[in-house]
Amino acid sequence: MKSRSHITFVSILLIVFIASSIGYAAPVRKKLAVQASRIITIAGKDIKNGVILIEDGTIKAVGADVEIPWDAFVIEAKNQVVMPGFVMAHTSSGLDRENENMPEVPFISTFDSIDPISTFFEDSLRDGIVAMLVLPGNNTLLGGTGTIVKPYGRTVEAMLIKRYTGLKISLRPSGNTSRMGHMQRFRRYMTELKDYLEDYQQRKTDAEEEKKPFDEEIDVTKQSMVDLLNKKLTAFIYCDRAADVPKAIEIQKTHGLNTVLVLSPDCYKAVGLIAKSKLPVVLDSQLIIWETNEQTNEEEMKVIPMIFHRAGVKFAFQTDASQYGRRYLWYQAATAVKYGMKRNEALKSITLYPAQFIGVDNRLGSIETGKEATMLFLTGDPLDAQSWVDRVMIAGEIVYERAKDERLKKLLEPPLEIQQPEDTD
Amino acid sequence: MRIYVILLTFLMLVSAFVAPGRAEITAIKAGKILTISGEPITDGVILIEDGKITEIGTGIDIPEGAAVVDADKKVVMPGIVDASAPAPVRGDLNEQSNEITPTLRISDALDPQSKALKRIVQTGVTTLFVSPGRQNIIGGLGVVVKPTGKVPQHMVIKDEAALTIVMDMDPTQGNRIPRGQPPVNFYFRRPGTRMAIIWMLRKSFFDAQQQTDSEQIEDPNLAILSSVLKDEIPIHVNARRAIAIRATLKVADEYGLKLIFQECTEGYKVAEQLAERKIPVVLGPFYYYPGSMGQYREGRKVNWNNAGILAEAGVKVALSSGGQPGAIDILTAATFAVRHGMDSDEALKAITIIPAEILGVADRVGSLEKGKDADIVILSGDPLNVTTRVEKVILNGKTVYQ
Amino acid sequence: MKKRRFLSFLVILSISFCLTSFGNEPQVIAIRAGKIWTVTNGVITDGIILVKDGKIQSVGENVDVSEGAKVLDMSGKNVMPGMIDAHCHIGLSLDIFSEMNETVAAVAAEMLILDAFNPYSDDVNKALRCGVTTIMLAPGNRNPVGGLPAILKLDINKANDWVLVRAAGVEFSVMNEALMFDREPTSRAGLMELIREELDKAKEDKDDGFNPTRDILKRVVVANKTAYIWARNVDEIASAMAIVDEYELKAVLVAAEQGDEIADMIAERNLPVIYPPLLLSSRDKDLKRAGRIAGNGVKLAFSSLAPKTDLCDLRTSAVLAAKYGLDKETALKCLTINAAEILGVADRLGSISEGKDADLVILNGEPLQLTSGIEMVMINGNIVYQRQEE
Amino acid sequence: MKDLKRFVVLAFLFLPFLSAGAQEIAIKAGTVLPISDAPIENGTILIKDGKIAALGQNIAVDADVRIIDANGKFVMPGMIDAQSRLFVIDREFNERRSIAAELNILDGLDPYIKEAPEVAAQGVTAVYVAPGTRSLIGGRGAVLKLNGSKDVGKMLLKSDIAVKAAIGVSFNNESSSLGRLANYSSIREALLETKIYMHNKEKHEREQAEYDKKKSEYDKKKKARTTEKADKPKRPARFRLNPTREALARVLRKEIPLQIEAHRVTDILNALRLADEFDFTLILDKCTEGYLVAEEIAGSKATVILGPVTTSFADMPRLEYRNHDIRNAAILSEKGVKLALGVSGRDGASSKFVALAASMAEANGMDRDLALRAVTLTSAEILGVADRIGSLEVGKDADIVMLSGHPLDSLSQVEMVLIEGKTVFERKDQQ
Repeated sequence: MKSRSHITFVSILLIVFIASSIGYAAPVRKKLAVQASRIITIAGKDIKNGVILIEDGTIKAVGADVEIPWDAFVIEAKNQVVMPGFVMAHTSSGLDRENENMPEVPFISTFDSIDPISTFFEDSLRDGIVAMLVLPGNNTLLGGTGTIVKPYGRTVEAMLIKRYTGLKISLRPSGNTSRMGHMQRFRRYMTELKDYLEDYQQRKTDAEEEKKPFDEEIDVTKQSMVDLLNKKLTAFIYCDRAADVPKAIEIQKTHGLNTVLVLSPDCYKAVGLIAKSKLPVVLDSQLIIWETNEQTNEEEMKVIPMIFHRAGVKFAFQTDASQYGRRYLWYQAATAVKYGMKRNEALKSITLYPAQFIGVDNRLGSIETGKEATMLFLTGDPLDAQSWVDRVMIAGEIVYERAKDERLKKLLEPPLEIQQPEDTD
Repeated sequence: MRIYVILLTFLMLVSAFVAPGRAEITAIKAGKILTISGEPITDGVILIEDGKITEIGTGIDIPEGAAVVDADKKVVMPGIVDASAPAPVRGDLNEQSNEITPTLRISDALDPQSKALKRIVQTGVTTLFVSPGRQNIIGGLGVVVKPTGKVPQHMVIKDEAALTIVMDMDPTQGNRIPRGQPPVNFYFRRPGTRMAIIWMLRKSFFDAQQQTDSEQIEDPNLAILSSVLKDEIPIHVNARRAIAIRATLKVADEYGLKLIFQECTEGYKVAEQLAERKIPVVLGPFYYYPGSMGQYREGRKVNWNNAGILAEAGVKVALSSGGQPGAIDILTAATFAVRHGMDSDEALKAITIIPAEILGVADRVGSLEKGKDADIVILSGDPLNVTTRVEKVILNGKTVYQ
Repeated sequence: MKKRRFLSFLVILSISFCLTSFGNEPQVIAIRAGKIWTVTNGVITDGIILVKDGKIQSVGENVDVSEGAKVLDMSGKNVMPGMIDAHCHIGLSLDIFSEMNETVAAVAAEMLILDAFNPYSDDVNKALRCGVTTIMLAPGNRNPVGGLPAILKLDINKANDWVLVRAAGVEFSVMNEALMFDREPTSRAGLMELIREELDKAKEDKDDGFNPTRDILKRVVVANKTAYIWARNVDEIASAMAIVDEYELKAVLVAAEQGDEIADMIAERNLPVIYPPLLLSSRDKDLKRAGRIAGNGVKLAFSSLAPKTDLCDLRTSAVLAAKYGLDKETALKCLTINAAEILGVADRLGSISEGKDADLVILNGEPLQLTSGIEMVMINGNIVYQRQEE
Repeated sequence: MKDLKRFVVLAFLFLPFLSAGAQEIAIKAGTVLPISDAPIENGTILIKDGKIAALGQNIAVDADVRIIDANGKFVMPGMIDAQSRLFVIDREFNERRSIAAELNILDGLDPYIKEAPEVAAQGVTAVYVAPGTRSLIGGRGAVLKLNGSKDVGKMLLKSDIAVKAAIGVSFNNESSSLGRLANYSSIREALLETKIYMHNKEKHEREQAEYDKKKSEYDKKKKARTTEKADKPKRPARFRLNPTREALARVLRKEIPLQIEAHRVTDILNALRLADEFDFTLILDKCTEGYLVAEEIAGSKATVILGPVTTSFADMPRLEYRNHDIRNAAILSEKGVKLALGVSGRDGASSKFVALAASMAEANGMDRDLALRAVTLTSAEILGVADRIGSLEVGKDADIVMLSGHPLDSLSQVEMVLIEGKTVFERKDQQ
């Protein structure tokens, strides 16, 4: 008898131990209050020594003189800066392969190939990114639909914010086809789609005429394109050269799509057209390109965010994990501020604007009452190179703490002191 | 015909001596001057005449008629020295017909029109070291240049500045049949493994030693190697992994060589040995993870705070853009080094005076002192801040970018 | 009786003698032309050129024409000296670029390009139709030390002395085209080192047995023969100048297109430049370079680098250069006297003046007008091309 | 050192696009070369709303008209390069599908390139660009105006000028006679299939018309309930439009010409044979060895766009130019062939050498007026845009070039270029 109770006692202990060691953060509390020396709300002005009241994951109140209810758990952020989490409007990393090799595959989705344990998501969380739209790459004409995920969660379902959100169209000719061939393939696909829809409609009206039950579904491979035409999906059109921008705008007008332009650095030449079209823009990760001035034979630096900023175009930044500075969104914003962009505009283009572009600005992008309590606790000003992301809170729950970041420790501390002379690594 | 040539050279010499008119003085009034060699000066003045700094300090009266550069809300620092910059050379950097090419002088191949030069000036770099490629075991003689001048001769400050030796696996690639010859067992290039590399290095130094002892040297290659043995020319060793660094140290101890390590990605593992031997290190760009599959397969273990650890251990550390064109500008490299743990003063020294000392041109560049070249960078704020912009670059007294 | 027969025999002999001599001794030709472009002393309107034994005897307004002379009436036409293509590779082989470069060995100093020349190829007739009378046949730019060029006159099937100079100096190349990934110099630094090595060996003059390369390079280093150096960009021209200064060579820059960036330094060393054909470039910036180089006092000559561009476009280069900034007189000089001086044959060619070879081109318009067609071409007094009215 | 008397700087005046009401302009010129008829000494041209309003010796010009003084100068219509690569991105030339008539060069254009102003500065106001020769039938070309706008729509004068095909063109200098024959037969096959396609299409339209008639009767009866379900007319299957066949059908219906690039004599004769068999309007492109078969070409109704007048314009000397003769233009034009001259240079910027090509043709025997016409009016007629450009006639676009000397005089400089009345280039002369 005693032994059985003994076993049960040990197993309970074991379960408790496993639960806490997995590192599940403290259970989600109903009421929270965040006290910070500076709150960057993005929506309004910065608040000095402000308080944010959070109730089951959504922000109840923000302000300097908000009094904290007695039962709220207080999170201290005395000498830290609190700001909304960064949002990435377009990325193709985090997938095992960026795109299919058949040109027209609008029916596939990145949801099926997001790899939760990829270091890309771990790095994004460490760098303060809280939501990203993962879309296929630029090598297929109709790449497929995208998914919005947060970089936290052990399965794709846990990471999910919005499943079926964007459709990727790339105007860069893949393989050895020319631009003419590429555009012709797009036009042919659209005419075939229109013919198919007409036939479908025709069959539907025939069936109604004869009052026969009509249960034919739209062909699954064409469903995403139909949603695109009915504005249920947003088209993300990648322009490889400045000459592609007028084509993208023409596609947007003829088929009446909600469109976001994903631009390569060369597209700064078409900034006038883009400004007139009032379409949202996602810039390439390379923010500075060099052009040779033909007359003076000098090298001129073209700062692309400034060109778009002066033309009054709202844009979001992208990152490139392989390049040194350009893997951080705050570095991209800082580069734009370096060449003259206003600070809060730059901060908006890494928080509020991308959230608006991918349609999650009802929950993310700024610290306002009613929005989801997703925020970063920074050690200093976001654009200062020496400040680190100390903690990340998603929906009221602290999901990342720098103190507990093993990989970061290993990367910054020197190796263990005891070092055998004949190191055989 | 011969008289005509002599007359011509005489004419040219005369025209060089006549000073081009009275050299007008430029004065820079700056909010903050980071002299690097001394304490930073607030609200100081720098006087420049004939390409050199004549006066620096506070309370210096500006002679009338001097062109005044107003930088009072700005920060002024000496021109940046990049100890391994993207080479302004067209075509291949390596003489691949042979693995040991000490006599190769990269200064013959400098391209004054190269776009990389015009761009690197705009990031604040005013002196750079150009080394031969990384495909040969002994690559050849590098050169210290300034990114100005119409013809390579005008660019060169110090020729034959250092001998480049590569201790990583790069020399084992590129083996192929020479043109027009039947395939023989030894192709164009012999080393297939690290052992072969070290053997060939030892053999060349051994031959050089024999030659120096026997006093008569015909082979020009061995002549260079013997002057290296006599420490007249420093050696730049490109080594990334700890195993390569240790192998080089062994060879260096055998022949008493004066070394400087380039790139040194895993330098943090051997920080003590480097500090003991007082070997300076030029760090290339740091990697987040092994950047490419090649680096991953090579088993390279990366530490972001490489610069900080080496500096703490007392090694003379210089930061550089690492020879990849367009990868990173050097001020960003210094900013990230400080972010990952290096002390900010060390970082500023690591891009100015330390590389100048390593390259042996500290008498002319590297800090703002009297008598040094007037290479000055004017920035909109603290150099180690990403939102600071390079406003103006002055090279040899002339403004080259604003 | 016998005496009289003997006397008549003598008379017949002398008449036949003068007839034959008269026959083979080219009689005096007088060319009356509307405009004579003498290049060295201006334009003579309605002048006469007297040609005797293939040489120009006299040229001027009122030259007395001896009665026996054959008069060519070209009154409405223009006459200019025969054009000289300072650098081309015609008549080598139909597989256009194979013959020009010895690609296996980097140093091919003893390659005589004349051996590869096919005098009966139709390139030669095409050249005559375009008014080009003399060419410098040269190897290509794929070898650091390329070989020995030759200066030829194109009246091949008539005269026997059509080879003016069998080996006119040595051809070097410091261009990137001379680098190959599987041959000795694979980098620019290696290329310069190789050239210096070869020139040092030639200078040392250690006669260790038969070494043709050293003997040929000795001509350039010691005997001051011309070194033709291919160099296109600024860094290549700078390397070429470095070698010229170091070994005090008498050098000519070949295809120095970007020479205008450092034209003052080229002028300082008074290096002449053989300019590449202007039709190879199409941007305004590049078309103005020839004008700037010549404007800085550098002696310029045009080349067609045929068959890269058509031989008839030697004149087009001059016209284009004149259109984009080169003054007309210098443009005409670049086609004639400048090229002759650079190639060292100015004593015989390059202008219409007494004593020079009678290489003349008769056009139905001004030389620097592309619309003027070529009526007749004469070399050493013989008409080698005449335009039939088809 | 002879200093340069006049250092000519080509300062490019890029006037903003005058969208305001185009104000009237009058040009008083030394000699006007209208190309369509005899030159007019000190004539005046009146321009209104971008069109030529009046042209002649003494035109009344009222006060508020902007006068451009061009006396002592020549005024002529803008030149046209009928074989240009301007604006075309290089990739567009390696589309390798064999029959791709539905492709349109407009998709492959990059209006942001920097060479266009330099070409306009030499008096070339319009260029014809067409797909490359890697595919047998490459697609449709278009004529663009160099009015400096960055929008392809505004630059486009007329699209679908011709369907571009190529017979026997070697690819990097290798070509076999069998290969050339295969080209000819596959183009012929494509045209035959197009005929069948047109036939099927007409059949389908007839059936559709019948069905519609029957359907409307059936509906009327259905409303009057005098019929039952059985005899409901059956709808014909949907006819799938094939864009390639559609484009070739327009050729067979003679709406647009077929432009065949042929260099060798056999290929030219094959092209002429195709034209006879299928009775389409043929434009012979390049036609390098045309002078050997000048009579046959003159006999047929084909027009010719002659290739590079000198081989120096093309990049590497090609197999096809082996028996290239510079007198080709002269011989063909003497035989009465309708001939346009194209530069077909190695890159976009070499379209500026159009005047050079014309003067070279004249040097080798072509009549001066015919040579000038070949780069203006004849070129426009062959490309089917003669109603808008090509000559100075009332009602045509005001694309006008003002030169210091006669256009074919090689040393004359272009002083000013107008496109539709707007100044695109004006030469700043620096004394």
